[in-house]
Amino acid sequence: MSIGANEEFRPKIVAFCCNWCSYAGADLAGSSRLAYPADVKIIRVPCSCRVNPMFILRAFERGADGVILCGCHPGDCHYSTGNFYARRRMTMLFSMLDYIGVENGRTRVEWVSAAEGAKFSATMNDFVAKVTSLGKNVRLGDLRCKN
Amino acid sequence: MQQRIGVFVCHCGSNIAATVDVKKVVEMLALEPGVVHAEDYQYMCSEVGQAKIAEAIKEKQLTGVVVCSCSPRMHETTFRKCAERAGLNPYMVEIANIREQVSWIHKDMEEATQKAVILGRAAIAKVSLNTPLKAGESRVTKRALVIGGGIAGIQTALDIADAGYEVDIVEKTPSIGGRMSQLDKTFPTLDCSACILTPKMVEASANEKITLYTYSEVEKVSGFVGDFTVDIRKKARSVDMSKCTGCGVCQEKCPNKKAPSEFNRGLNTRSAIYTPFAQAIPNVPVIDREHCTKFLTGKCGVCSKVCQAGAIDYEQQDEIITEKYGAIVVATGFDIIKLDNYGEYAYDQSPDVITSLELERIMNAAGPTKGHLERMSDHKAPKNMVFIQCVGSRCSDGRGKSYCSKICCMYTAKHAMLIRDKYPDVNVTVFYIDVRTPGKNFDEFYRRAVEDYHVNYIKGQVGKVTPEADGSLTVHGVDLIDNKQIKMKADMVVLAAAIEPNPDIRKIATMLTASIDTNNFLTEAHAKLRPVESPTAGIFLSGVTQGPKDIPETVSQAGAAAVKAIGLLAKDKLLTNPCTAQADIMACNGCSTCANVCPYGAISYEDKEVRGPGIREVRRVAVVNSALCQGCGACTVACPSGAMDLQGFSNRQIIAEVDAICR
Amino acid sequence: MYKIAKENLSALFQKIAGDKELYLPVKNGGQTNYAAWDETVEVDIDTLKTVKSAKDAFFPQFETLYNVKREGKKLDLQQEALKDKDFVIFGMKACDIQGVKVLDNVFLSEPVDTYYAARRAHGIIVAMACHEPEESCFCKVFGLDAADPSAADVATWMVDGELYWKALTEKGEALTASVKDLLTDADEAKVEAEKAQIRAIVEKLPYSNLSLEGWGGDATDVKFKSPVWETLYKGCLACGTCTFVCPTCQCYDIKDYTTKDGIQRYRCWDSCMYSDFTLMAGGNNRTSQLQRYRQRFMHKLVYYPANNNGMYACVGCGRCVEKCPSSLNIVKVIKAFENEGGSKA
Amino acid sequence: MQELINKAKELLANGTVVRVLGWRAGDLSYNPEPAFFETEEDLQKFVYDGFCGANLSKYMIEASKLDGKTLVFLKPCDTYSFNQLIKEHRVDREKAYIVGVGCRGKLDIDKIKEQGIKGIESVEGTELDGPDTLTIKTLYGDKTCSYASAMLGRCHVCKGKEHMIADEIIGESKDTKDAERFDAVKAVEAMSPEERFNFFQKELRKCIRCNACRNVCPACSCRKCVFDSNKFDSAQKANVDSFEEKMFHVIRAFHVAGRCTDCGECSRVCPQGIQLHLFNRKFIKDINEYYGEFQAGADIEARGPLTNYTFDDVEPSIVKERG
Amino acid sequence: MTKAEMQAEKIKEISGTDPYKCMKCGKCSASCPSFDEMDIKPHQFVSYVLNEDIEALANSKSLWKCLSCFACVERCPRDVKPGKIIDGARQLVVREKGGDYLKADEIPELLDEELPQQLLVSAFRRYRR
Repeated sequence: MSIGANEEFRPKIVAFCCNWCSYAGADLAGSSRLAYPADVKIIRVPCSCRVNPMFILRAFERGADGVILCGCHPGDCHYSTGNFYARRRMTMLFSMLDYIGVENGRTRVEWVSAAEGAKFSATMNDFVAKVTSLGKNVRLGDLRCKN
Repeated sequence: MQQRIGVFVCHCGSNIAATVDVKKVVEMLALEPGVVHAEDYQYMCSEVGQAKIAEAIKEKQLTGVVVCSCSPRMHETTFRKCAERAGLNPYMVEIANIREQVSWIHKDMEEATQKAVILGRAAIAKVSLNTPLKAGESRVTKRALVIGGGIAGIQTALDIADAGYEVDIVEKTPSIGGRMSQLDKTFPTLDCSACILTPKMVEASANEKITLYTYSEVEKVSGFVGDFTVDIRKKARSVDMSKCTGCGVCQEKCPNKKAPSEFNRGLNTRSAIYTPFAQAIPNVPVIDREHCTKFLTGKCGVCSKVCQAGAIDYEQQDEIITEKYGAIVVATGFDIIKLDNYGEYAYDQSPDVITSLELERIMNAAGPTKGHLERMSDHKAPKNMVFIQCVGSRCSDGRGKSYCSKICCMYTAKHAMLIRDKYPDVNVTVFYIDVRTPGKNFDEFYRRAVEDYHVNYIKGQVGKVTPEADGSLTVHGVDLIDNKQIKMKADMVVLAAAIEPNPDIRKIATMLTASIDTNNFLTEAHAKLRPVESPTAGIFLSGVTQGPKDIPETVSQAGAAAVKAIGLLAKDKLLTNPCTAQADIMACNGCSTCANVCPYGAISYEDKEVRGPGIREVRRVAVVNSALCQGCGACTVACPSGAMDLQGFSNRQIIAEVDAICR
Repeated sequence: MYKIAKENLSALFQKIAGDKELYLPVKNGGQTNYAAWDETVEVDIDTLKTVKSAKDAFFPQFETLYNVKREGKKLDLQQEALKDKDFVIFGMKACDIQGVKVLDNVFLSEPVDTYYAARRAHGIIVAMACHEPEESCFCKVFGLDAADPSAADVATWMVDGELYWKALTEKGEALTASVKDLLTDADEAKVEAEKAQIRAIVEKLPYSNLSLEGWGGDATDVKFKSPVWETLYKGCLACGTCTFVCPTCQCYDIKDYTTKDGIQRYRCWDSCMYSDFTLMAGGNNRTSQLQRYRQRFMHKLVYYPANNNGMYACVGCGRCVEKCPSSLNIVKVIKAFENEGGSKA
Repeated sequence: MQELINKAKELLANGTVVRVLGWRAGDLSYNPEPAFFETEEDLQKFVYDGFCGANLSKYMIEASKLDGKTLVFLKPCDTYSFNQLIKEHRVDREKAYIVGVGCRGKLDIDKIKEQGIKGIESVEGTELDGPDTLTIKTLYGDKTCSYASAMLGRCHVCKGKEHMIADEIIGESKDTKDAERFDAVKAVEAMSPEERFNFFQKELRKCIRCNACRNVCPACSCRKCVFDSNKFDSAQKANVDSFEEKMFHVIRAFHVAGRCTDCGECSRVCPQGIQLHLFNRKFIKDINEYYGEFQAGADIEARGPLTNYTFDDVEPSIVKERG
Repeated sequence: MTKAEMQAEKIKEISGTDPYKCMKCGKCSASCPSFDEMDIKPHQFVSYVLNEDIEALANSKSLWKCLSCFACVERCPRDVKPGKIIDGARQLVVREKGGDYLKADEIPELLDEELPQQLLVSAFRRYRR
């Protein structure tokens, strides 16, 4: 299935959401009918600490234009400490991607609790706008996935 | 083997179907590799809908099911059970959330339909890599261990025993009772501590479900929730507990009475054979071998000679008892901090500068002064007393503790009031930073001290205390309200020293793999929602071991910990979460990185024989205890070689979802 | 014989590149490697040895074999087109050309590797003599003449700021004809002097007298079983540097890459130093680094000559001598067996 | 050097160790190789000079599996790696007798060749107590260069002359630091994103995926690297697309982040001269800035920065904020 | 940034302290030997910096009454160190006044070996005019 005749750039966004807070936050955004662009596709993971940098690079390899990771607020992790590790890992990874010249607006971490449907929606709207303004991701993808 | 996947798209009435072209989704997903069946229905979660799934599973021999419907948080369990009833492993079901994430937030039908297809593809990609998982079972030993025999431990043990379960208390000192037994009166009601504690101690000792191991310590813990094995070291008491009648003659006759009394905080001495206090339980003395003449020189043996029951046994050895438990409650309590870092208060220089806990002993009728308020230096009655608050609490300079010790404001008000009541001619001054009294009847209590007893509360700190040649003390303080410096004479100074967790807790936490914070308080599984559980399954927290608490709070938390333990012991078996981490021993480096990030202590290392093409060696590899693992996945990312993977959310499954979404 | 001034070379390259692809040594980030020519590249024909050999021109490090596209449940196979356009590779040394001969024996014998054969058919080799041979060179040991790269289509010499040019084959003549207006006639005296000078240096190179006695196709048993390997391999880190810089290593792996809507089947160089080299479902046939290390040198010095009329699969380029992170290399292997005493035990 | 040989002989003779891990003299004056010696006779070929740059710590992983103790010679910077390997249970302290050897900076033959020196027949003055100037005999005449100008890049940001672990120390060491460790990283950071992208694109394009950086790295000691396994569908043998170079080097740097001691072996061995330390040092710099100074391998007990946290850690948005 | 803000920042920078950490316990004032002679009391230094009223601090008597005994620095439970703050304020004044320091070669003459170094440094700041 191909996207209609719409020529304007629509980014591909992968959102990793932890099961306990952020995925529930996304559900709340849904049940509250708080819209955000369809460009965002959510992958459910048990905890933000489950997200391997390999997954994020994989998403970019396969043509994602932005990747966002959402987890419980620090201190509220269902598993106590998971998001603390995730925070350090992502800080390091994002810093490195920025360093090799990948636009830092293409990566983001946001803490969204189960009660923050509005924040989830606002975050996604903002992130999509940011990535859209950056345009197509040409610096970190594999040409073979683009044919 | 290629999966045979069935796709079921739910209309959810018009909730989904109004914005998503459900037929189109079915048509598109039917083209995906591995999909052998695709259909839609009004309400997949209804009985009819579930019957459709069950029927397809049987007729088309489905090996995987994708339901495109509402959030998995809503009906994942429903569809998993449905699959299980139809003979498919419940973990072969994946949900594509096309309601909360699609129909409810998008308006454009084409766009929504397209996103629904993509989410469906991701679920199909994931389910293609799913493997049947089975929840494990583990046995529950119906016995609890309580570490610490203070009021927290006693209350927890009583509550657990009351529910009909065996419970053992391990107490390091010769008697249960803990910190509370040292207190004179308790706020805010001013009833006598011993009067309310002693009955609880007696009850604990009399309860046939409760076994007391006093003068004992936990030596080793292995196992996991429901099935802990614990070694308890019963230190040699040198007195045969079965023979001793508790008559007390030995203590009276003991010629060596020079040992500092722990119970009286070193304010006086005790005999080498002793019970810490008169109401001790068990009422069986121990010989302090470090002070006993018999043990030091080999000559004496007076106690043995005077003991009618022949209970004295100089040959007694430490004994290791191994016992199995289903649940462990930690109630190791607190001590006050050492004041070495606070030279300015002259605690080490003057015997008349004391801690509040020492004041408790001085005020107590069974204490070193028989309850008379007097200076420890010259036994004269004081005329002026100064209390200094926050000594070592709320300090972020590294000398003390950064937290508020919580109980000091109230006990200082209590002390001030009791002194003014009994000795109205004594002037009492309290230097405070803030007075914190959030509790039932707490502020009223504090105000009574000011309004009825005219205790002089000064907002400001004391900079230093100088012992004078005449035996008095000069207190250099400040009154921040009047903005003036205060230099006053005092006969006694009482320091509200910060409390800190029992120093043994580090060792104990390590044995239990219970996490501990930078202040050595045990960490809760969740600060708000699971305050009496450790993140390590089967470990519960009672009393100050979790954070500063007064007695009523301690008792309520002790009860709560007991209820959590009872809830665990009431089960015969524990179903374990099958979505746990697994180590591939072929790729494991044995480097311990994963264990360092595991919040549950679920990863251990074993020397295992590893066999593979060209490999046959014994090496250190990670082993996950699936009864402990909660499936967060922290280890999977910490592992550089990818040897650690998470069942149900495996690396390849997540990557397949990423690929499908980015396609 | 013709010649062209060094400063006119870019005109020459431009001319060649006008109707053919041109590959030549290019400096990038401080390292010189063969790359396609265009106006922007920094040509570097002074550096004696490129990091990688010229092997890529005929047997690239990776190449697509075919694509499979999926549409619904249908699959469509698309063969990758073979090389069908002439290209020039400029600046190859005698050793590199000998390397291509080694590859020829592998890829052009039945069954012919069509991808390789197409490149070979369309490739025109313009060789350069080695102006200043270095201490790691030992091509003389394999009977090569660094001063006279005669196995090329065109041979060239750089003498006193002028490139001397001599066509050796029909292909070479054709190429010469196409650039003739840039060349001027020259006599061979200076080239002969250059050759003599190069040969004199070669005589002085530390490895030039390396003896291959005891090696060759008949040595399998003796060499394979020798205990020398047991100490020799220990410094080896099992990286693939030696294989990837080597002009004769020809092992490859075939892999699939999952594209957006199908797979791309490609082949890429493999290294016998790698633990997953020739990994099969049932495991590996060489499970220790000792075995893998031995394999590489046995292949170069024993197995290959056994199957190719005594031709060694080493050309003495010395790249492994320079690049091995542990300073292990084929020379040390040969010498270790020399020291072993009787090579024909 | 003789002192080292004597020590090795003594320890072999008295049975303290059964083998010696050191460097064997090469057939050129600049290519000694890491080697094991088991007899006094073997030790005739033992060498220790300026070209003995190889960090022997990694070889101790295999040596730890063998029976008996191994005498290993470690330079001050190698001892950090050894400590880190102890921490990760990859080497057995009990199986090692560590002699800390002196170091005055190690030499890089490419640094000499970069000065236009070709056809090298011998390099003199490389020994530990040698002069400040190297004398190089070549086929094209004799040359000289200063010792410092021929040093490996890593030696210019020397971590110091202290051995972190050793049973005994033989020989004087010298702190050869004459440049700031993070200057190169800062220079890249100062570029615009486009410049950074182009810079790394150019550097990484040189990568031939020989895995020398990985295989020499004491931190990259996985039994099965993710890039050799299919655990993440990530097995690669060639950089078919420029993405794969980035993937490999970013992930490799990430996997050793907080564990990399900055020993500089990766940059030393890269046949294409890629400045690989720019990756690892970037992480070290970030870690120091965000989580406090940390030197991997300095303290066995210290918790690694990526297996640790504080409540108040910086947020990943710091990357954007710092601009 | 206004001048007051800059001055406040400068003091924070010179003193290396964070006035926000103060919990207003007053232990500094309780410890201060010059308390009675000061118009602005040590515990108030913090709020003057927080309120960016550096003018008042700079013109206060306290500036020159502080003995730099550092009792408050030693005892402050929150690491706020009023003594360092006032020292910072003093330096600010000194730097603004410009020059007029002792010459380096005059110093050895004046040195008493028994003198604590800290006092010496503080004394330089106080007595040069």
